Amino acid sequence: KFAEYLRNENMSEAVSEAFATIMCRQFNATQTEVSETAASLDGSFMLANTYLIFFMQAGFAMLCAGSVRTKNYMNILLKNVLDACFGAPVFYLVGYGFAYGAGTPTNKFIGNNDFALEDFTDWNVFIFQWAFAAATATIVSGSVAERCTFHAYIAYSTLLTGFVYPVVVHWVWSSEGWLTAFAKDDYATNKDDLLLNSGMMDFAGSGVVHMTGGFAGLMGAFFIGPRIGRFSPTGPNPDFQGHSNTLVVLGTFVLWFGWYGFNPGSQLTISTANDLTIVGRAAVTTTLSGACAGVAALFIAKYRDGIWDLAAVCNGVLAGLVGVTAGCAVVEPAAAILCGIISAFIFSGVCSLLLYLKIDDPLSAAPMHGFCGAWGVFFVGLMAKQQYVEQVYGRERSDSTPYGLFYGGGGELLGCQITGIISIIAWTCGTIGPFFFGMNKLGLLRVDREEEAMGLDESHHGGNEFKKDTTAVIEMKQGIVDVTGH
Amino acid sequence: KFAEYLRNENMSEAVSEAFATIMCRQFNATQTEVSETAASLDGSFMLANTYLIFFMQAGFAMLCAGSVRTKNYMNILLKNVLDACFGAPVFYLVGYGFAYGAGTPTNKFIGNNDFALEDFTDWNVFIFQWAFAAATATIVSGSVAERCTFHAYIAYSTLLTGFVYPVVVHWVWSSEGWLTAFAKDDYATNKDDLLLNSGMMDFAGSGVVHMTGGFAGLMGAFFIGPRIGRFSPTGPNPDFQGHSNTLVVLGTFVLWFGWYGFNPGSQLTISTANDLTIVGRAAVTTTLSGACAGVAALFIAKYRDGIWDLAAVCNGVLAGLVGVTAGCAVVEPAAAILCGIISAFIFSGVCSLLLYLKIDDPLSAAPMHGFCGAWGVFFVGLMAKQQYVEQVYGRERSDSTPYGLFYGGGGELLGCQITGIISIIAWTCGTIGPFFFGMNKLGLLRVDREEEAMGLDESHHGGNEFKKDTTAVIEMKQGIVDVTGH
Amino acid sequence: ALVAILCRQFQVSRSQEEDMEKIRDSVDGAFVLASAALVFFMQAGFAMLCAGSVREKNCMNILLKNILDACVGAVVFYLVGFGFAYGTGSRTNSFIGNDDFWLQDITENHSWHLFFFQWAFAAATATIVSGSVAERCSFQAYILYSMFLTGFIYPVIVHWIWCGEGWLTAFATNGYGVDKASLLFSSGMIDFAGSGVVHMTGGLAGLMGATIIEPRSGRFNSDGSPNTNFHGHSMTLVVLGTFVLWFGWYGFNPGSQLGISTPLSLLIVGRTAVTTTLSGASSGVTALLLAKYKVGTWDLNVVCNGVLAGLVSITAGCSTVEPAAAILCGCIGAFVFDRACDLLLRWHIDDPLSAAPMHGFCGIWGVFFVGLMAKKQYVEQVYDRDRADDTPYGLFYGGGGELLACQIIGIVCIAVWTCGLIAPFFLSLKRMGLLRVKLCDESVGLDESHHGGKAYYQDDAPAGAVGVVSEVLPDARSQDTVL
Repeated sequence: KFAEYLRNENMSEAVSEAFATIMCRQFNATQTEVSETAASLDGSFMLANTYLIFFMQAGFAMLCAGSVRTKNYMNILLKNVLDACFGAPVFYLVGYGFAYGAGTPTNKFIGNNDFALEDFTDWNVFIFQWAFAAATATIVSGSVAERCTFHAYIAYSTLLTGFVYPVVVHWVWSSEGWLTAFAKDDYATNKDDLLLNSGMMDFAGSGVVHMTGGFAGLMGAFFIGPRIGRFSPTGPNPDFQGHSNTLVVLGTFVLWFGWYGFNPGSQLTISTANDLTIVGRAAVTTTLSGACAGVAALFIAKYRDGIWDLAAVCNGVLAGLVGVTAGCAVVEPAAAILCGIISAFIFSGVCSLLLYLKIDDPLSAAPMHGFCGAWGVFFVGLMAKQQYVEQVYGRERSDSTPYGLFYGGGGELLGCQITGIISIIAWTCGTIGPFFFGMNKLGLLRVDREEEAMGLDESHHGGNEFKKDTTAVIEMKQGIVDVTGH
Repeated sequence: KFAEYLRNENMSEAVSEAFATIMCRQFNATQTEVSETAASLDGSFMLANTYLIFFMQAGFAMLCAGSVRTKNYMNILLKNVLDACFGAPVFYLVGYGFAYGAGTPTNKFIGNNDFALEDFTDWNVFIFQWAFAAATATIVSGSVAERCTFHAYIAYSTLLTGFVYPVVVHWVWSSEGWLTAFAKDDYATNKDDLLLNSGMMDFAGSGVVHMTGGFAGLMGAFFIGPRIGRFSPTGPNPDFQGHSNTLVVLGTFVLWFGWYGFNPGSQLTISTANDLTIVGRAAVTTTLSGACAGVAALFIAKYRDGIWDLAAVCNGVLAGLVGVTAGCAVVEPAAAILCGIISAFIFSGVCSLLLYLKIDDPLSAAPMHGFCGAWGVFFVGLMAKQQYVEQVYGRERSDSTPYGLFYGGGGELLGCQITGIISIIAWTCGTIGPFFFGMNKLGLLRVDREEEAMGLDESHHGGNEFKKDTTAVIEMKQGIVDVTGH
Repeated sequence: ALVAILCRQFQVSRSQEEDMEKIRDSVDGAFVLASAALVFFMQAGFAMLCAGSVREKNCMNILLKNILDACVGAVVFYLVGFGFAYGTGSRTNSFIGNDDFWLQDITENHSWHLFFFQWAFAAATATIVSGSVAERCSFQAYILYSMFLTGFIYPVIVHWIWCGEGWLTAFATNGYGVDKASLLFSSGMIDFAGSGVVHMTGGLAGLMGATIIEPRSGRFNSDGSPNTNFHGHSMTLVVLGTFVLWFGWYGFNPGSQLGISTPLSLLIVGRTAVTTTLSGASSGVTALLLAKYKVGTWDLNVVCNGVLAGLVSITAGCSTVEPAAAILCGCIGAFVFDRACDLLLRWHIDDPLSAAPMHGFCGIWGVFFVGLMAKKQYVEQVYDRDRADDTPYGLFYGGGGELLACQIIGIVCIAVWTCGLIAPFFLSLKRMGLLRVKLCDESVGLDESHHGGKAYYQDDAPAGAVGVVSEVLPDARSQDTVL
């Protein structure tokens, strides 16, 4: 460019050439340095978020352990640990390839490359995506807790992480997918490739992660049947409470903490001013939605049951966080508050509905992740703000991008969101449903009645976990030590 | 070199003009990118610290749960969850505006703009400040634990997060505040605006956060009165121990972890070499102060009670961390060690004093946060190192900046620190004190005697949290299950 | 005019580059600080793991030791440890550092954050030992060995391997081409994040401790078979500890690159995170299947230990092996852990936390594994040998035996140094009667005898009110007894 300019100005050929070379070298050096640093910053950001998302496994584990009865919680803890363990090799071998692999030719439905990370160097991206996949698998364990066999667990976990979830990811988050909102090159040139010129907007995965996990859990809970004695003829048996609210609270806080990797981290980059704004906004909306859902749940429970219910608040917080996950980057703070409050109502309503239908979901994973996830995706269609959509999905130079219905953005986005919701439900239920149905028919899905009554820890995991000090027991028998501490 | 080239070529004025324009455009573009990258780095740093500080909520929750008796800890857990939940909308609506809003004209006493984040895009800053506000509110719950009504809790939590705390923040951390050490433009030009040419230095909030929370807790504990049976005529009743030391340790570690966001993160930026030094130093001094306070507390307890006391060490660590919070960026490592050791003594002494005065503070929040916080602020007046003060508060080019008394920096800084301590105590006690007094007079502050004796979990939260397996209990009673698990 | 403009602009351009350099330093610094905080958080993981794995009557004791590892470690490492590890005085020393005590000169080189990072590692090393001597070690002995380990034994090993001056190091200070003759076998020992430096040191010190202090009373029956009543008191805490440790390992392993601001270091950091994950995960799965095959149960505790064994194993090689090799490393790590545990039981060495098998033996395996499977390209990237075509790498890839030899020498030297110092130390404590608590204190439990109480208190709340981790079943029984 310089060379041409200088040539026009009648500088001698050689001088202008040399001059341009020097100039360019100088600029390129600075430029390289700038872009390398920016890339490193982005990579560092993505990895930090990966770790936070991974830590959500600890949160899920504590939440699950606290929410099941004492006799089964080694079982659920083991499943939580293994979701991360099985998930890693499975996602490495096939999952990532199905999700993001872009072979030649590419495929709108499923990825077809990068299996076992061959010739692959985007390590950050892989590990980030694995953390999401592990989170999805974990959601299901809650729904079938206290009665699912270990074989069935291994099978569905592998199926979900290796196939069902990656396909949904490919649809929505890979720029090759048929539902995606990410235009391959540029919105203006590629917008016809997007569904209704818009595509489904699911920023951090209310649909992709939570609905997939939640509805898979719903299928599981439906086909496996309720726990023995859960529903008496007079209604649900109230004795099926979790054994430790402390663990529930710890799990909730750890999950909330991890959500700051999940939601703001889904922007993937932070090195431009635009990125930074989006990331910061996502953190704010995430906070406000979760917090307000917690408050709403507190008052719902107070109104309904007359008590200040701790477990309800924890579930409410999580429902609000699930709800805002799809829209965290494209809604205003006030809208996030609204989103959270309605999430709490949806969660509470669907829980009652499942009890009424006698579907036994010990962790309420289906209402929380499935239905609040669907609400979150739907909500984006209503309240996505034009300016924010343009920022997040790179549509600054287009004045025709669809956005939220309430802001007058037309129904295209809402149409995409609804299509997305239906497709994800259909796909998840259509693959995992028959699987659970078949396992059940084959008698592989559920443990024996005696084993279930005894507790899975005793029957499957070599004894109840809480081993005693032998001496302490003897002392207690002798009444020497007053165990109440008085 | 270039100059020679060009001179040789005898370029015309116009050409050189055009040429310069191109050059400038190019340079400016690079410059923008450089500063954007720096801004993103700072933003990413701030967000990561926000998450760590938020995670302190989990630490507080575990610490509180472990430190109260079994019959009340659903109650305290619920309050901890709600501190984050209520805090978010309240701080969003008014708190942030009172703290940092700079309207026209600005106000030295209270912020007057940015309510509900109108026309606001510094999302990172808001979420960072919210995490601090939530931490402040949480401190109080410990002091009034096991006997405060839920209504009173909601009221004081809202008052503290929405008004009392933000005003203190405005005084000390907003550059408009009357106590601030941050000169608006430049120290040299604006130093007369600062109190005693110095202003109060409270880097991460020993005063702003911890004293405010701690003294609010002291007021609460004073007006609400001790728990039933806490003080017998012969002295404090030793049966009021927390129910789980494991949770106390977990809480301590989580808090310590979170403190690495709290203290080093308060530098807000990291993108310059100066920032990086300050942040690194803050991490080191924080570590050393907390660690030495823990060791000191170990030996204090060993000397006093003859046992190696776990809870004392945990409290000692936290006291040391509170103590160094104000000075972490401006003191040397050796001074930090001193600060920590003295914090442990102060904590231990004030605890005994409160017991003597029959003020019942179950979590020792007042000694830890209130008094060690005050010590921390005071300590800066003694031991702030000149070079570090210049680095942290942007006073490199001034040789007249006040610093620590022991280094010969004059009494101005110490004067500011003492003014700050007195003002914060007066403000906090003067607003929260009458509030608690009034609530108490109205009978709204404390639960009924029967409810308290029964435990709040039973009376307010629908039953003790640790639900039993009904079946397991029955089986055990029948001797079917060998409790040793064999 | 043009000349002036140009000159000014070039100054701007240069200052842009300088700015960029500073921003890079800051990116690296922020990365190291975040990693260090994660590594510190591993203390919480260790604490929960230890607490869950000991019996309830000793819970407070082990928790206290875990906290003090961080506290005492900070003081000792500040005063002398960091100096022994990284201090380079006017005459450097290839055996031990000799400068930078109590951070006296640290202000000049902006390396506060490096001290912070190294302290977190030192604290982790000390913590490993507490597990091996748990439930019977006296508190005085604990404080003494903790200081000795953090202040001297560990820093010296760090100096050997991680300081550019050390005799075992793989880091050429002035470029590989210039310095390679000064490296052992032109290679040096590759221990990226410390399978050897941190884990072997801690694990073998623990092994010495467990051997010398002798088993807990009643641990082995009169016929020599292990007593099965010595289980930990809470699996929930074990799982929590495992997850927190795994989380912290993402600071430990990728963080050991100490920088992320160049494309190369970003690549290395990302790869390290992937191999760490795959090794830990596949080791967990292997351990699950191994226990199912051996005992017939799906054993939760074994899976947790398996995950940790896999993470320890990959720590040395995480940046220089391929993902597939990491899976292999983890699978074998689970076997190594299992065999070592059996062996210790057969020898009647009582290691309550299995710290020696996990950190000591899997650490050895990890260091050895690098000698086999370090990939040439990755070694060049990580150890800055891009311009050398003769750098030694893993034996299986045809890289010659030099690297493997260095690894083996490293293993032997670390083992000899650690055992040779800590064993006499423990022996003399034992001779003086300071090492172990009295038998009566031990059977009552250390919490009651040394720490003035119990870990968990119940009150007169309705039946079933117990701590989060306290036993539900016996509690109900106890209520019966009381009532």
